[in-house]
Amino acid sequence: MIPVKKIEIIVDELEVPKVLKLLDKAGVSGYTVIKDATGKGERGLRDGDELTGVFANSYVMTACPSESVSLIVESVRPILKKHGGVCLVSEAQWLIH
Amino acid sequence: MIPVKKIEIIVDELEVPKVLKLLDKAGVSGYTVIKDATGKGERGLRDGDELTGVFANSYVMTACPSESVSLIVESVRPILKKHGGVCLVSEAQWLIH
Amino acid sequence: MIPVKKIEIIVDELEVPKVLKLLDKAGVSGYTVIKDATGKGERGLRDGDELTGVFANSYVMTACPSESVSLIVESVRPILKKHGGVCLVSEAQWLIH
Amino acid sequence: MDTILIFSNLLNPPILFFFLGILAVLSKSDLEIPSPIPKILSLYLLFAIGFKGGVGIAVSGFQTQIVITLAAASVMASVVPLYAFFILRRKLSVADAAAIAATYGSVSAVTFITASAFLEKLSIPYGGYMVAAMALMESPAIIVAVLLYRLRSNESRGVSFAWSELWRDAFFNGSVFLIMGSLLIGVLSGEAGAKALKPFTSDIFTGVLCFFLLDMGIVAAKRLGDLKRAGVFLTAFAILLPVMNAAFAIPLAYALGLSQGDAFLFTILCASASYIAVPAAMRLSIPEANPSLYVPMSLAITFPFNIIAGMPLYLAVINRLWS
Amino acid sequence: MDTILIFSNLLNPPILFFFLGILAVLSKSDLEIPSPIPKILSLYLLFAIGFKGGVGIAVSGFQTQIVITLAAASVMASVVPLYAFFILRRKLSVADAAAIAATYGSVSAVTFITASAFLEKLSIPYGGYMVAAMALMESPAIIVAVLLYRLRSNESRGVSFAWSELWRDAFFNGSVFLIMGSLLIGVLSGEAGAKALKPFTSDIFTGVLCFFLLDMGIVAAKRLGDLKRAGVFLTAFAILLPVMNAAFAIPLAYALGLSQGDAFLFTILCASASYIAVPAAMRLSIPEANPSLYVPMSLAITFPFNIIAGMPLYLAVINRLWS
Amino acid sequence: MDTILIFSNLLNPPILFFFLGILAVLSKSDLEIPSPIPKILSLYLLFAIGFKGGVGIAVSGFQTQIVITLAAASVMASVVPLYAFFILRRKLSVADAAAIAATYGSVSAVTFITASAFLEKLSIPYGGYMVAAMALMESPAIIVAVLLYRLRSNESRGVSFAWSELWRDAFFNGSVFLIMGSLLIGVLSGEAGAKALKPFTSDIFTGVLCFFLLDMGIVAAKRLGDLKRAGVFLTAFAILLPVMNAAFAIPLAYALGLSQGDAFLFTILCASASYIAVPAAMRLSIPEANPSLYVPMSLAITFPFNIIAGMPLYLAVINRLWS
Ligand SMILES: Nc1ncnc2c1ncn2[C@@H]1O[C@H](COP(=O)(O)O)[C@@H](O)[C@H]1O
Ligand SMILES: Nc1ncnc2c1ncn2[C@@H]1O[C@H](COP(=O)(O)O)[C@@H](O)[C@H]1O
Ligand SMILES: Nc1ncnc2c1ncn2[C@@H]1O[C@H](COP(=O)(O)O)[C@@H](O)[C@H]1O
Ligand code: NA
Ligand code: NA
Ligand code: NA
Repeated sequence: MIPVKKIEIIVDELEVPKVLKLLDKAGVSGYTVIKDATGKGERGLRDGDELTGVFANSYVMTACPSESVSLIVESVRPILKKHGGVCLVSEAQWLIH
Repeated sequence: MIPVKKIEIIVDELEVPKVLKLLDKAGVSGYTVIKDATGKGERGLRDGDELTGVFANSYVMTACPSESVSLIVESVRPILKKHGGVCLVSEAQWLIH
Repeated sequence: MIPVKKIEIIVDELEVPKVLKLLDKAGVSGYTVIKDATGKGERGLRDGDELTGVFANSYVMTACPSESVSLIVESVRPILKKHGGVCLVSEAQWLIH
Repeated sequence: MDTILIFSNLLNPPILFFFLGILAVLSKSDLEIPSPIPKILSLYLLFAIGFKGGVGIAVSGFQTQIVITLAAASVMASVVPLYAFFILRRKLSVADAAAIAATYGSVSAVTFITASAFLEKLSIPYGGYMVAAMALMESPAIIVAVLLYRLRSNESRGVSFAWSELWRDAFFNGSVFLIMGSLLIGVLSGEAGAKALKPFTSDIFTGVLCFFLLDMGIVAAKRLGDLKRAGVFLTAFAILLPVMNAAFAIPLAYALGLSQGDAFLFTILCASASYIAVPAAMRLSIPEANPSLYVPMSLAITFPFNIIAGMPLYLAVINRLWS
Repeated sequence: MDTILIFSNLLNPPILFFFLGILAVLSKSDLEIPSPIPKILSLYLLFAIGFKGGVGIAVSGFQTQIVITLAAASVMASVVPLYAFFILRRKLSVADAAAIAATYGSVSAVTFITASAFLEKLSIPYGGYMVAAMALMESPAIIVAVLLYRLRSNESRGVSFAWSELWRDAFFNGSVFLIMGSLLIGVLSGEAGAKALKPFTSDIFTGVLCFFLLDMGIVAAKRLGDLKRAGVFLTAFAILLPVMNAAFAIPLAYALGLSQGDAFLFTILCASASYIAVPAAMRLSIPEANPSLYVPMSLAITFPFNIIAGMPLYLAVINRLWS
Repeated sequence: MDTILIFSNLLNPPILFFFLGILAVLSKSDLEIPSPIPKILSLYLLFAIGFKGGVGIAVSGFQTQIVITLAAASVMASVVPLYAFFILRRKLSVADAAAIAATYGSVSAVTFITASAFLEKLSIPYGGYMVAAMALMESPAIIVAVLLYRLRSNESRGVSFAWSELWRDAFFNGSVFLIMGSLLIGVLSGEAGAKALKPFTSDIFTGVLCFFLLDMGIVAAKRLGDLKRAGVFLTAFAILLPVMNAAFAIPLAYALGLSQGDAFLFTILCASASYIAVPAAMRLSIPEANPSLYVPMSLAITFPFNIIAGMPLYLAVINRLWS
């Protein structure tokens, strides 16, 4: 098991492709996406119950070495600024298989 | 980045509106919900494969300042007592955008 | 609130029943599953957009005492080795209700 | 005659698809209908059966026969949970007894739908208002069971309790609401509306039912394992209580002068057990009750028993009595 | 005549199901259509209406009338957001004014569909190319509104801006694309194709529409609360602007010599407000605009107003004028 | 004649919707069919085609012709993966060669369905038992490929291996199970059952197929990018192997005395490549194989090739040979 940083990003579904591209650029080894997260924040309720799911979020998670965190965080920041969303960073241990 | 507490609550889908109301009351800045979590716990298997999805859980997450934790945790406790569920609290860093 | 370890496993949907059996064997008190996680890793893109959802992951989470971690982690390892996937361990506080 | 009934029933595509679902689980096939498809199929069935029932009422007009039938339905739906509760109390906790009593006092829409498809296959007519009877029978048992639970249980003392929530859950839960609403719309829009909706509500109905029963088979078979926990007493109960209910319902229907088709549907309603509205209400009002008892009982025993053996049995008795 | 129109409309199953959805929320029923079912129902409706429109064009052939109608549609779709913007600017920020202007300049496919079902019920003919007019009217208002926003807003300065993305979102967003594509396929496959698809695109259409409007009712009722935030000005706007648009559209349709059915659909298009294509585009191009203003306005006021009061009103006026 | 075939095929709504799906991706439209809708559409298609096939058998009765056809189908499904494997081994690892061999030895239900819709459009009759042939051809290639892999690969040594799991996955995977089950139910319920289900299984079938092919187009176009990785060898293989398989299948069908319709379906089955059953089995039994090779090959090359160029080509040859 090696120590890693877990980065969790919650963002408008529509922005997910951009976020994933940034993660790829930052050289992460992988990521996981859970679509259909709903929520509430500065920009109000996003309960996705609109007829077309236009206002739904997605949850993106990546485990990466702590060196990559600032690069990722800085590249994601402008997206969060423009479209809202949340980015959390925490500690974890990764099981190397 | 500022340190926050991440509160994760897994609870019967039906109880989610109540939990969200409590979070709102506790003054959190936002929350995220992932519907359709299944699981197993004290009250047995909840695999949501019933015809009507009656026995499904939801996953609720909020990032909040550590001062709010005890207020939230105490207000959520009675719901968990009555209907089951899990509440976990952990550390994270929030990217301020 | 008692300190626990949070184990997160992201693995091919198909392998989830095996993982859950292992968790049961390891004597965890419960677990939560979120189906329909997509992602990218060593084995390439798994975006589940195939016609049949054949290439989708699931997210499995369990909170357990730190004593159980190594047992769980070791029993899950061979599955991750063969079919890919990720296992993260982190710290949390569990609200006892 | 009876053998013909049994065969005619067993070779009906919906029943066959139910078996196919069971077989899928037994043979460990990975066949499954992903959520939320089962839910939308069940909404469709409620929508269609409600609407068709309403059109039926609009066409036939209101008659005293209707009022009598609806009254009888309400009475049966309130009495069954009462006596079921006292039988169950011999072996079970108050919470479990109440929840199972609610299950058997309430009704199963899909059993009703399968039964009416059975009648249609045999060209036996029935009244559209039987749908109203069904909708009416969903809620009383829930109220009765919760009352019993609150009167008899120590656990429930002191816990705050929201009657308004119970009421809402009994009478305004999604399935009761949709069926009643569709029935009303059927009444209001009458034959003109029926014509526009017929391809959707009638023509493709059997096909959708097959799909839904395929899923019911899968879910029922998965629940079979839980039955070990239920034990012999509850397994026997899940077959004998429906038969007993039918044994009360048939003479009552006869005394009230129902037609054969109506009597059959009335009987199947009394004999059927809920697995949608009741679990939804119970987890709210009697959370102490164990769902891995009442759900598999109704889904994995009573439901298959009714649609496989019960339907031809009840109809054979009715045919004898009425002829 | 007019009373008959109103009743004929109100007793139409789709409208009744819309009310049922509203009622479900008001009575706190837990009835809901789980996602992604509403999305697939809406894709179905776009698919069916597009295809039928295309077949209509294939059958009637291309005529100058079509070109004139499509030109008028494009003009209205570009002019409405302009004058709407300047009305709205009196009270609102540039971003909100632009987003609401786009909402009312663009169109609602479901309003159009409900209107054409209304015509069919009254046996009033209309041209298949009206579907093309609808598809054509979805995008211009988005472009106009974003232009206005970029010219007038300080916030938008300096922010990098992808015209290609806006273009794509205006003309290639899922719903515009599907309806245009299905229309084209309808034209190409003509009557032979229509025959093979009729049970799917026509026969079950009304039923699916009922289901979708049930969900629209639920969603609209949930949004009603947001209207407090909108205030009197925007609430009045959400009713008066459609009427105003209709008041421009009817004489224009008359001057251009459209048939009664076509004029009615043209009017309802001008009067309708988007709640699918526009929100999707706005959150991308004008993210500062507040969706809890423009979404409930179009969904919870304008849509019900149009299908309940607007349709019989506009048709009554057209009937007078044309006769 | 051949040009007519090609045009008649290209203007068929299902094929046109496949193109529309591709176009949606190329034009960067955000059109998508949200999961799990594609899965339920594919379950519907399997259900309907299986049931109709079963009814076809019930109507025609069992004949020696059927036995011969099914035997030929099984043989082809076992031989194709063998020779495909040895061709592929020249360039690929054992795991990849085995997985691709399984892909091309097995069949594509949607190709079959599109082909039978094509026959119906041209009023060419075919036997219901061809559905049984299709179901029978899904599994053998999986078994053969896994055997080859285990005999030839070093990687697989020592790894514990569950034959029962492979068996189950080959013969009881969801799609094989549903099609076989529906076929059986079709046989059992015969014409009476067929009448009740016709609106669901036949009337709306083409419409659902259009929707599904729209999604296939979207998914196939998204996979096009992966083909760079596949390279020239595999791209050529994905077109030439189907043609080769057809070149074996047509004379065989002729020798066995199949009718033109049956021969055509037999040919398209041999030429088609799996993208549902095989990937599901491979990720279990040969997890080392790279899905971004075998999935896009079958989905983005072979499938479109077969339904666009292959179908008219094979039919033209058959028409010549039989006349
Ligand atoms: N404090 C929070 N905790 C958890 N999730 C949040 C929080 N704030 C915002 N979110 C999520 O991020 C999304 C966008 O947030 P915002 O940009 O603040 O509107 C919301 O819809 C929520 O899903
Ligand atoms: N130890 C655990 N780890 C993760 N999730 C749990 C755990 N225990 C319970 N859960 C989740 O919480 C739900 C309700 O738990 P319970 O009240 O214990 O039945 C379960 O269905 C699980 O989804
Ligand atoms: N660094 C990572 N962070 C988060 N999720 C990951 C990461 N690497 C892999 N995954 C997830 O685990 C799945 C299987 O990973 P792999 O075995 O590396 O292909 C991927 O599809 C992702 O969903
Ligand atoms: Na009952
Ligand atoms: Na408009
Ligand atoms: Na093949």
